[in-house]
Amino acid sequence: MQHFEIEVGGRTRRVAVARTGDKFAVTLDDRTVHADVARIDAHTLSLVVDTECPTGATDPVRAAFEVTIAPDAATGQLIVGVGPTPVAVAVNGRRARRRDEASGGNGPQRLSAPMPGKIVRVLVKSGDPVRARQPLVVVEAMKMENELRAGRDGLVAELHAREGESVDAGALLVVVQ
Amino acid sequence: MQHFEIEVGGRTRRVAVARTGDKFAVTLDDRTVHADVARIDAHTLSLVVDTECPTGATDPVRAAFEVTIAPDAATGQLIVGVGPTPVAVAVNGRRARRRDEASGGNGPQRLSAPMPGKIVRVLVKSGDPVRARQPLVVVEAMKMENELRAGRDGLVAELHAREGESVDAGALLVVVQ
Amino acid sequence: MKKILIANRGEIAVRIIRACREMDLSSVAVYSECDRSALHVRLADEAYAIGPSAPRESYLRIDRLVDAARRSGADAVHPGYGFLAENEDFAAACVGAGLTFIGPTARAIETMGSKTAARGAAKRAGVPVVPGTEDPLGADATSEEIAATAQSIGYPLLVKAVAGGGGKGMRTVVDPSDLASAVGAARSEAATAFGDPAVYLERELPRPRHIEVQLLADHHGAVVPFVERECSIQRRHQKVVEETPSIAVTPALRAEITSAAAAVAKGVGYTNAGTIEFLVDENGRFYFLEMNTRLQVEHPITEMVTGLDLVQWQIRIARGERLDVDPARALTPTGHAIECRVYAEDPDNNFLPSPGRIVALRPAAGPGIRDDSGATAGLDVPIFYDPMISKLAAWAEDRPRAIARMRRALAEYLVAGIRTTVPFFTWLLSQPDFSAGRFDTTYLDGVLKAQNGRPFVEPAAGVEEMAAIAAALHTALSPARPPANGGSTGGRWKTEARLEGLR
Amino acid sequence: MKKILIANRGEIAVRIIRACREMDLSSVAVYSECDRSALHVRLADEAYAIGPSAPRESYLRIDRLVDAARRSGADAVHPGYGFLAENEDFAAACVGAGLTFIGPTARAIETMGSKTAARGAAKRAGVPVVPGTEDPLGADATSEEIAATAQSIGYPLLVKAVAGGGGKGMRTVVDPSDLASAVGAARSEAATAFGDPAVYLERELPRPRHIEVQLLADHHGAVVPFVERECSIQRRHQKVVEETPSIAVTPALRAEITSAAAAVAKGVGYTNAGTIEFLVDENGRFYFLEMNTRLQVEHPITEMVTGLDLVQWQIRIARGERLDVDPARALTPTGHAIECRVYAEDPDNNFLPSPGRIVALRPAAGPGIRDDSGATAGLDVPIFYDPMISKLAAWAEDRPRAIARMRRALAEYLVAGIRTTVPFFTWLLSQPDFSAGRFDTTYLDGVLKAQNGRPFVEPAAGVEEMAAIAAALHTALSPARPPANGGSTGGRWKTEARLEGLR
Repeated sequence: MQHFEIEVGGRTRRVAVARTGDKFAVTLDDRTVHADVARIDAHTLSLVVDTECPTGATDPVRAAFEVTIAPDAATGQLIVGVGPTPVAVAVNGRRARRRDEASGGNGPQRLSAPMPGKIVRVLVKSGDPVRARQPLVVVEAMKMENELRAGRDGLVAELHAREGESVDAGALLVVVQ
Repeated sequence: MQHFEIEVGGRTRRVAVARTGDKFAVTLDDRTVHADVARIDAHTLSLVVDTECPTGATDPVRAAFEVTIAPDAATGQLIVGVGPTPVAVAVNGRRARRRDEASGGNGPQRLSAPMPGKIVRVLVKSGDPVRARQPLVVVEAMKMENELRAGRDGLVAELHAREGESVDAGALLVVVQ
Repeated sequence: MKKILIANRGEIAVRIIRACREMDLSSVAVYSECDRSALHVRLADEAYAIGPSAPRESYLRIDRLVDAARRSGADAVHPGYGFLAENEDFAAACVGAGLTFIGPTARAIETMGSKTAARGAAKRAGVPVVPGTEDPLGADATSEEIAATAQSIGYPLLVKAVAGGGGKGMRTVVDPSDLASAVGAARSEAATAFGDPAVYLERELPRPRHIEVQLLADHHGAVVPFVERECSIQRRHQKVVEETPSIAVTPALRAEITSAAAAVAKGVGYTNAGTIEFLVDENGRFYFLEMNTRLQVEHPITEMVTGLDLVQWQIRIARGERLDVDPARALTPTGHAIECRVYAEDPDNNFLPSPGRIVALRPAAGPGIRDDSGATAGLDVPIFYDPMISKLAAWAEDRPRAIARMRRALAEYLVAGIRTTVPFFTWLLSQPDFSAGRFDTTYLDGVLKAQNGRPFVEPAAGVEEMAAIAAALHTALSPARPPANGGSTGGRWKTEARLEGLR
Repeated sequence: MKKILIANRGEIAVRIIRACREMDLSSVAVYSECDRSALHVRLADEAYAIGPSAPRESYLRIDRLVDAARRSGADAVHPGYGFLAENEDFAAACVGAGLTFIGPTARAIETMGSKTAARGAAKRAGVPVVPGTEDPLGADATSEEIAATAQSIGYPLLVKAVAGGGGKGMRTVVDPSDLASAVGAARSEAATAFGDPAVYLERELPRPRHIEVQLLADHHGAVVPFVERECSIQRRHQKVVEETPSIAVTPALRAEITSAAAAVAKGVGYTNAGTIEFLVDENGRFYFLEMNTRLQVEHPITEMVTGLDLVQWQIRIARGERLDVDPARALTPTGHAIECRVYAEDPDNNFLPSPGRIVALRPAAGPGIRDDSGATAGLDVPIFYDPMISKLAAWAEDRPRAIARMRRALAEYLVAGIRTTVPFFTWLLSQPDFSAGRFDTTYLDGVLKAQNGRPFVEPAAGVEEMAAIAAALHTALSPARPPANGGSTGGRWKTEARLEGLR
């Protein structure tokens, strides 16, 4: 049996995986499902999962899922695509470092350029108070103007973006404190 | 520089490959072309090849090819797909052992079941004279009746196929001598 | 109706899942052992294992299919085509288990499943049938009696299994002296293939075209025939290319043949989707051949020229809806559509099946192309089933453009790891006789015979050179397989080449 | 015409290659450094490198494109859309080099490329334009003069770049006191983006729909307008979803607006393909907005409802053929088509571009689906260009079924390694306002604002659990990445699981 801590949707779940014949028993918190797994390619799994009826009155439904799994370079998380829905998942604490920074929480927010591009507008000055989701900088890249926004309320502590300047991916642009 | 003997279309060609900057100079017999290669995946290459005008009067044409390359389990050859055309290629003597046997030439032809199936008809008897391309045995597999034919003129030296029998892939059915 | 169990596999299961999803219905897949990773299992909402890979232990097991329907809570079953689609016991078992069978009634399947009974139904509807015996030959008929019957029909003739299909249990007799042995062979083949040795005799028309009429019929008396499909391109009685409309069908013939098809269906109280196959002789006279009491493989081309969704209509009819299709629309094709059945077969080796792993696959796409497939890269083509991997269909304004578009699609269809019939189609679609529509059901077997094993696509010299160059580069750049008489600068050279040369 | 150089990349280059192949014309691709492995390079007959990845060093280099045409012996150039498609200097350079430019004349591009000149052309053709200034604001006009002009037009108004496009150099002014700064900002943005600071003023219609009319025009005087497309679903003036026909256009309005479009084109002697964009107000009155003198991104939906191949017609017109299209057919849609532009963007992160490697890709397929794409698994989405990876189009008998089909297609569209707008479209197409057709060009920006960063598809609890289960299984079964607090039975267990559990 293997144990994992899996963070998804803001909650950390304990997941245990055990083999049972040619299937797997997966225990999520205190509920166990039986999963039949087929690997389609390095990034795709086909799951057929017995989903018990809560009352046990009927046979379990054998739900079929095709899932894709790929690391998100920006955050270190796994992006699990369940049908058309991408779900960010952190396995054993491989947490969203950059996304964390971008999305507030505690500590200063360090806003970096997500892609190489050109700073077309700087919408704040050093020391300005900002609100969560307020646009701070506009970067032109991939033919689009892209607004980078504050992840939290605070003050502009550092401002490294200058209009007209070209920046590389990862370049620090603004720190909100 | 690397040298290869490549058999294709019944001819053996000497091919030399050398790097020239970020391209490759490929010499086929006595003609050299310059190929720019990009690997798309394990089985797919994109080639852009300078094809010289024979008189040298004009610039070389830069012909683009997408090719697939996969081994043929039955023959040990490589099947190179150039557009929709599959071309069987043997590199450095990795020749068509089974296909060779099946397609005549010298020595006895050992005709084996190409896939698991059921013998539905045996059309010859031991000792029968047969002509090249004459149907010998009919195997039902994949919902179809498949005729296995003689690869050369000769006599039925051995007959291991019996009507109604199930056979595995590779089972020896007939030897033509 | 909320949840449909699909008693099939491969592309047709995928096709039905798509219809379910568009209609907001749940889909339940079933799978045999070797199909666990198949696309229909991945795309369905639920999936149930029903046994080992051999069809008779899984996809032909009525008990397991009905049980999977019960376990999943499905309220309807779609049989697809093949397997149990034309098995009246399966239809009856579904109904007996309280499930809606998305197809005709068990009784209609049974009636039209017997070729002689179906011929009788056609005759009663006033539709000409190919001259032949009305009833199966008596099991105890003497050779003399059979010979006399044959004489009254005329030679050449066909001995055909009453329960036949797919060209099995069929023999052509040209010389009366071969009659007795042909009847014996056909009987034994029919007994093996269908469990029923009964055969009958039918005149063999000299150079017929295979023209068929798709029908829909609801439970309220409406029967709608569709513009014809031409399926004359056949290899050993198996359809290989289909198109609609037929180049050989005039508006007058279309009116006649579609009315005839509707009359046969009405006469037997037919419901849901079905297809009536006709032979059309050189003078444009048509003869009822048989009825297929299910969805056809080639239904997409009819959908493309009429814009109607046949699978959705099957479901709507099964749940009691009225068939409110404008009959004129169903009979009036917009443009032209062609389908090529891409098989995992080696056309240059007598069309032997080519099972194995598909290591790369990029189907054709873009304007006017529809690819109905159950194959993806990484999947094995199993040895247990029909080796069709894709139905590639092209639509365009007219026939020449549809052919040009199909040739474009074939040229960009990329598949590696197995042989397919793509090169054969490339060849076929460039034949002047095909372009001109000069063909009948004997055409393809004739050209295959004339081809006598020569490759369909003889690689041009340039293509062979390119293959040699590609093989050399691939080998030079592959880490796992150093060439036997390798390079002078050794391993480091290759690594560099990989890092720099290959971007 | 025998060989066409395609001065573009991505899906539109692939689209044009397909047209060439269907017409038996050779195709020549060009590529920048990062596009060496791109699909258009792999599918073309020839391919020429034209420089570094930045567009101004490759796809915008007229000299290199003309040189590649010369080297390849091409006799025509197709510009696609974007890049140099609406650059009169490029059209002129092609003609100057003896190449056929597959598009309008340099003069037509120039005339209609100036928004004020184009507005003048519309007025002369008797077509209403949005109230606004006839000429660009004088470079030396005083604030008072500009304010007076603005007052005569009325607020709210738009300051727009004369050379504008893609929402750049555009400012909305609601309050007259913001006018002067908006003019300044628009001028400076226009100067940067287009090299031309000229701006003009136009009234902002309150809740307009964006309706556009595709046209074809030959060199013999024929101008054929097509049934309208509705492109009101826009994010920051960029089209996101297009459909045809428009739910808001009555037959009477269609007749009027398409006649108006044809009149504008005739007035300027327009040839080849072009599109006239209109705004339609709440009372069904329409106003000329601008003309795009090229093929549109969204041309496939027009092809789907009319069956005509616009790219092939562009080529045929360019080589002098007569436009023998039945005008009634071009105006009469068969069914309904919708296109979703699938972008490599993260809809849940303010639609930020999501470049990177596509590690898995299986586009939607099957009935009624057309996927025009330049993306394949293994390719990187480059940072240098428009991040569109696919144009997913769905056709069906009617609008509700087209929406249902598109939702089905989105559900089966599989892509990993990058974020895409697929989840956003899944959300959008399930909005009651979208289904009802209750939208205008302000709709999407409004709902995006209301969404305020909340994810478009909030995973249901069951989906999050399934993601957790899948991540655990994936990690347990991946050899390369043993979990930090791994299993008790060690490595062998995992190997077995791989061998036996994963079939």
